[in-house]
Amino acid sequence: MLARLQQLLAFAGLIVIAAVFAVATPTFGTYGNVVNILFSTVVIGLLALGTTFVIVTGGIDLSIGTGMALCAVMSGTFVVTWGLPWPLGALLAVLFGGLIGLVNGVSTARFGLPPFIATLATMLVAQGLALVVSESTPIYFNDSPGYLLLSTGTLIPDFPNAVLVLIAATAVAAVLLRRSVLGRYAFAMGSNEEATALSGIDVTRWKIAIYTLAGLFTGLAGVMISARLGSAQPATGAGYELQAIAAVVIGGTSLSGGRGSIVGTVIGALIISVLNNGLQLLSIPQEWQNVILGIVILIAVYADMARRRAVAVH
Amino acid sequence: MLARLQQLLAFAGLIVIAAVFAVATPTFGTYGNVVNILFSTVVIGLLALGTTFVIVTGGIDLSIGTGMALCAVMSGTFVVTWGLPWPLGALLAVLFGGLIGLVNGVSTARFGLPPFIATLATMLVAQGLALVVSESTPIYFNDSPGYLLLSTGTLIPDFPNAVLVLIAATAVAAVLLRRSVLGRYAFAMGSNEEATALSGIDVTRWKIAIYTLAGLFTGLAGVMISARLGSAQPATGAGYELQAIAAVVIGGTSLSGGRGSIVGTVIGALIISVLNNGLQLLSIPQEWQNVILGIVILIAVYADMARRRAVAVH
Amino acid sequence: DRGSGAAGDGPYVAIVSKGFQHQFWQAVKKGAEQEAAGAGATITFEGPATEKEVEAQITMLTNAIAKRPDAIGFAALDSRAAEGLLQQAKAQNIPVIAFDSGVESQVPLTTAATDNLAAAGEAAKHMSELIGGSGKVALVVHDQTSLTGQQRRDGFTGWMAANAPGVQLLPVQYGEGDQARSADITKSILGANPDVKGIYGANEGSAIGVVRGVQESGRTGVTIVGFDSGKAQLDAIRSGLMAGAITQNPVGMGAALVSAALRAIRGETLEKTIDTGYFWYDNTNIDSPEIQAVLYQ
Amino acid sequence: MTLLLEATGVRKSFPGVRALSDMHLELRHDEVLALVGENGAGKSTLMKLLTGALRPDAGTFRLDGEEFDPRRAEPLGISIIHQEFNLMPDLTVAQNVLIGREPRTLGMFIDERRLNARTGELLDRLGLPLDPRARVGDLPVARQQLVEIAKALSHEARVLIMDEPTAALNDAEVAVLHGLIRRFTGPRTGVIYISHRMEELTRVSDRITVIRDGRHIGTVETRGVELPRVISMMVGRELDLSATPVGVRDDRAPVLSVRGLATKRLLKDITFEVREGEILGIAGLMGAGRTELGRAIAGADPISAGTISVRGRPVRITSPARAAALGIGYLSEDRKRFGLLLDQSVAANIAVGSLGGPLSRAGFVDDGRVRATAQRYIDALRIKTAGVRQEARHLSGGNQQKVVIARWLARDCDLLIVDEPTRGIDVGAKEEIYQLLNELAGQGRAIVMISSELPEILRMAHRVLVLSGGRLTGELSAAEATQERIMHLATRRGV
Ligand SMILES: Nc1ncnc2c1ncn2[C@@H]1O[C@H](COP(=O)(O)OP(=O)(O)OP(=O)(O)O)[C@@H](O)[C@H]1O
Ligand SMILES: Nc1ncnc2c1ncn2[C@@H]1O[C@H](COP(=O)(O)OP(=O)(O)OP(=O)(O)O)[C@@H](O)[C@H]1O
Ligand SMILES: O[C@H]1[C@H](O)[C@@H](O)CO[C@H]1O
Ligand SMILES: [Mg+2]
Ligand SMILES: [Mg+2]
Repeated sequence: MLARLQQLLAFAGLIVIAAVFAVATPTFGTYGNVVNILFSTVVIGLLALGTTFVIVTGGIDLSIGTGMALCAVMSGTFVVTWGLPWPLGALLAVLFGGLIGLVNGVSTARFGLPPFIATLATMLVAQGLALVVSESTPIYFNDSPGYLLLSTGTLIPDFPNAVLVLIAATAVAAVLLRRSVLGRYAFAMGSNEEATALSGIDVTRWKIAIYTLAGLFTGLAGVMISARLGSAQPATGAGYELQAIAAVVIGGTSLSGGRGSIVGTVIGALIISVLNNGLQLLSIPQEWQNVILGIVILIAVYADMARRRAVAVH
Repeated sequence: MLARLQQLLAFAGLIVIAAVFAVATPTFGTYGNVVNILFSTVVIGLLALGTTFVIVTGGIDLSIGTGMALCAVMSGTFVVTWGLPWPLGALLAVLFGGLIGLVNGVSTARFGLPPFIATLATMLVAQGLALVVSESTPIYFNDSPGYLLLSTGTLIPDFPNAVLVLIAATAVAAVLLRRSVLGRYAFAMGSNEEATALSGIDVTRWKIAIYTLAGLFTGLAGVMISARLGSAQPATGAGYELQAIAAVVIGGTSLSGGRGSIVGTVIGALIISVLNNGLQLLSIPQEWQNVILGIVILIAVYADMARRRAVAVH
Repeated sequence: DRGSGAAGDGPYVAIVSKGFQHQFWQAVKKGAEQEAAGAGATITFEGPATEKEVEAQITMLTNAIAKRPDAIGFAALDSRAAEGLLQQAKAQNIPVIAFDSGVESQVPLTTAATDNLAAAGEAAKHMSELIGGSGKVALVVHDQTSLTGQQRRDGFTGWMAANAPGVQLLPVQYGEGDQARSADITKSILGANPDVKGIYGANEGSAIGVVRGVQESGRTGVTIVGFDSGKAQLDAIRSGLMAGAITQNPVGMGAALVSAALRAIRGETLEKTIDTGYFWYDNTNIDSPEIQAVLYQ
Repeated sequence: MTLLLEATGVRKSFPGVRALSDMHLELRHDEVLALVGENGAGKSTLMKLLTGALRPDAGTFRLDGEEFDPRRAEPLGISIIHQEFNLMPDLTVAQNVLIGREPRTLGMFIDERRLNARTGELLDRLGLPLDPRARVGDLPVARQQLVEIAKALSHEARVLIMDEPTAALNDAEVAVLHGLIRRFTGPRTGVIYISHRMEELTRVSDRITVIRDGRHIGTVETRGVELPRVISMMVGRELDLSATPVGVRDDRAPVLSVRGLATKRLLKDITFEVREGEILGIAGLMGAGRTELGRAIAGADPISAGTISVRGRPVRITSPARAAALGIGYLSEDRKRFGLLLDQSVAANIAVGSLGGPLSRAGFVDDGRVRATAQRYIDALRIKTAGVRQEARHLSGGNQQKVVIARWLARDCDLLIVDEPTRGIDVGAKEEIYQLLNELAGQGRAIVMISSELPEILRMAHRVLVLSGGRLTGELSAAEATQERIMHLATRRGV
């Protein structure tokens, strides 16, 4: 009961921010705008979901941004260049993301490289390969309208499929992190990797599995962004990793591992996109938008910490 | 003696890379090109030096990139807009960097915010303020030729002052990290912050001091980049933080704190700029440059780890 | 309602540009503001932090439409990515004016832009003339994925291929329009090719970076041809370090954009494209009023 | 008759240290084998080799006469409680105890209800007072030790290895544990039991194996053995166990006065004084609030009421740094979490508390003096280390404890609060530490000694305070204090 209440309170920061915007501009609260906000959260949200698992183990994944771009390019290659049916192409692109994750997992878990280095290297390689594979040109999905509908189609009227995908991915991630053995071992490793290993858990294998899982989310993000933009943009992606990690950390997941939640990550991602949206709607001069964004993030996280401390004492 | 040898071996990765380039292209080894490499290391190098201290405490500083841009803009404001003598303006800009660091330190140490969040917020705020203060226009130092000589002048013939500044800053950083009480506390905090506090050390105060110190390096980097470009560019800076952190980590400093060295950081920064330079000299198509960069970093770090393990066993 | 930023009763034009990485955009903004002020209109002017953030720009466009402006100005980072949104704007009867970098879409009523292929060809022509029609020439371009990057590269290389058989082009290098990075690249080019005769920088950041790189390497006698303006580039031309550059007409582009938008709001029919023009300038004509009008600091 | 477990010809070296040379060990069926030896003798190393946590340089291992690979120890039924806990602090008790054996549904999902229920049953059966849902990181060391015990006993083990399971426990819990051990041993099983508390050996073990400097010195039947003989086998010399504190005069000035102190969680109305030259013992059961009192005085936790005066002057101690500035030092009971800088050198660990003072000049560290100071304590406390540069992580548990004690001895405090100071320390070194504490008291320093080992309190303290349920339930002078009286007060419900 109390724990329930606490969970709800975690929304508080987000709610306050949203309330302020709703008062400041009537557009903010409209159905259309709420959908816009959710829509703009999809890609960062997907990346943040996957990387939550990695961060819970105490690792980090810098490759998700450019990895996403590479997956988008691969999707373009499969669907446009090779002419595979788009559902197959999209699936292969997601699996390709898993492959990127597998490489990260092997470098970290098997060869013992620090995750920062291992995934930084992958980040650079993916950035280069995206350009190589695409020959530095965007790949357009014009002839696969079905593919584009993955993002902008509306299975539910007035509700873009991309948001449905994010919701489904969130549900899957939440169940995996909280309820599955994989999630449990992610927490265990993040908490004390040596102890986990000594408890008979094959940490190498599980860590590889976790990075691979994160990679699948990267792949899905690659599909969703290319479906949204109607093209695979080989040069984009850098910078997304920082935003995604920020969402995770704003959501209360600890970079030193062992603590975290999917709900938190989603709230973190929403805080960022609500702020971006609201400030743009208010036509705040752009240079001030970042200033406000920074300050509000600071306050929101501080308030959340204070709240948790208060809850802990009682 | 053995420890000495080991230190020297740490250069091995760098040496191997350099040797390969020297064989591949005669230009690489020329005096002029070596100076070019050093020169292009200055800004990232300065940022990496400062952030080594922060990382040794187990923290991270994302604000150094845009913070540097803000310091450059402040330098422009002091020297060009206010018309202060350029040495004073430059000094104030460095101190302004210290102020940015102080804010980070207070958010982290005093208010207990995770360093990632605290410095991410500062990163955003600095990015915005740089545009606000400069009114989104570069500030040109044309009327302060002395300022420009800070970077491109040659107190030693054929040896740009910027490189001298980097060397001096390296020496100061090395002495501070290895020999000063501040450096020792940085290691202690990074090892076990609670234990350090319980040993009677005022970790709040020392941590603030360390972030402030890192900020001074950011300020110096801001001065040096604006002196090089002849102008303060308000919109640059983002992305530098990742490169600087990468240099630190490639140099063997642990992101979880407690271990690190200035020599390592310098080697890390040099590995990156040697690779960039060499690949460009060889006219490797640019999309492949990142691919190679990523793979070489992976190998270099892996080899370094294997070497250390080998040394540890004997 | 259109959001509180759009104060006043005159028409409101929401402009989404490619960012603020280059001064170029400040000049466009200035032109747009001047034109709007004269007509009693309001504008907002936004853009992503770097010219690679296609998705961020699409989100900005989404939010701009949500503000229900009277017209939209749009410089696309990707020529097709915004099609859905443009259709949406059309459905809501919001006229769209493209500028700087056009889109492959029927929606925009017109496009106010430079003919970048031709402009780059003009740069190549001057380069070839300046180096006497033979020798090694290097290109430092802002990126390989944006339309302007590609056109300024291809316009340049295309002209050379067709007209200057004696000119040998080195592999194109990309510096993200970042001055320091472009400077480092330039120095590497000079190191690897001591006999390089000319270097072309394809936009503001690239061109200034090339100047810095040549300066720092201490090399003389390298012919530099640039693009756009900005104080550093103007200084380099005045001092003779840079042979000359192509300038677009950013202030005019901003003004043309707003004026087209206002005409569209009034229901007038617009010409399909508005060529905002480009000019070659060097230290012989840099101070002429015609050129001064299109340069920015 | 085949042995249950046998190790022969075991060798293991670490950089700069030979931890085991030609070691052997024999465990019979249905027996508790005590393994004793000085800190750094190689006990934990041997156990880690037996369970595959470390790989030997040489050696054969047999279970029921059959050679086995220790990396398969767990499935073969060899279960271990590590000296340095191997728990996941962010997980709950149940999640820790059953890790790797979670009840599942659909093959990959964890049935949390059954997980908690099963752990609850186990804890009830073992009589351990733990909540399956409690987060392990929130528990004090003693309870974490109980979690380790529960975890080890949850396996269907044949061989149970306990590496200092009682170091953090007091007599009542030790008794519970010994009961569990007796229940566990049977014709198919056996226990290896490591402890530095010599008096326990006679109570729980059947035989005692002594190791010194990585070698097997001898194995004796416990029945009828004289402890001093075992001790001299351990240390290789005679020990003087007679150090007792010199008397303290009542007219000395109070260093610390505490009046009506309370904390949010537990402590209520605590009032007492410590004088110059006095060693004040604080006794109580697990959770009585001794640690909480120490931490509150040291500024590590906030107080909710009451006043603290140092040398008669009321002070507000808001942080350990503030306490240190007032001359108060606090040695935590949890060396790993609150004491050690694991990846720093022994020298850095010893010096860290003194860098602000005598070991630096103008903000720069005087490394010559740092090394000299470290060496002094390495000698005085017989810290077994490859050198001052050795990383603390590579020391044996007892030697790590000595390092954190040395940090406070080097710092020179007016009032030193030591919380379980001899946890995991061998008999010989305990004497050295008692000696040093006595010397400090002799120099007029005040010492508060929190300990769960009553013999230690009885021997060292001039005066004993007893806590129960967060309240002071009594005060005894050295003359009045006996084991029975202290236990009586410790179990009294505070009013
Ligand atoms: N990983 C390691 N690296 C280097 N030396 C080590 C390592 N582990 C143990 N040692 C050394 O091996 C020796 C034996 O250590 P071990 O932990 O087995 O002692 P112990 O008998 O368990 O002592 P204690 O009673 O203090 O727990 C010590 O000198 C210790 O410093
Ligand atoms: N059941 C508990 N749950 C959470 N924290 C506890 C609990 N018991 C004690 N603590 C915390 O652990 C520390 C030690 O507790 P306390 O002072 O009560 O124990 P103690 O008397 O020193 O006995 P022992 O150390 O044997 O447990 C204190 O900081 C206290 O806040
Ligand atoms: O015309 C613009 C381009 O579109 C932009 O990408 C760079 O700056 C100017 O040259
Ligand atoms: Mg041991
Ligand atoms: Mg205690």
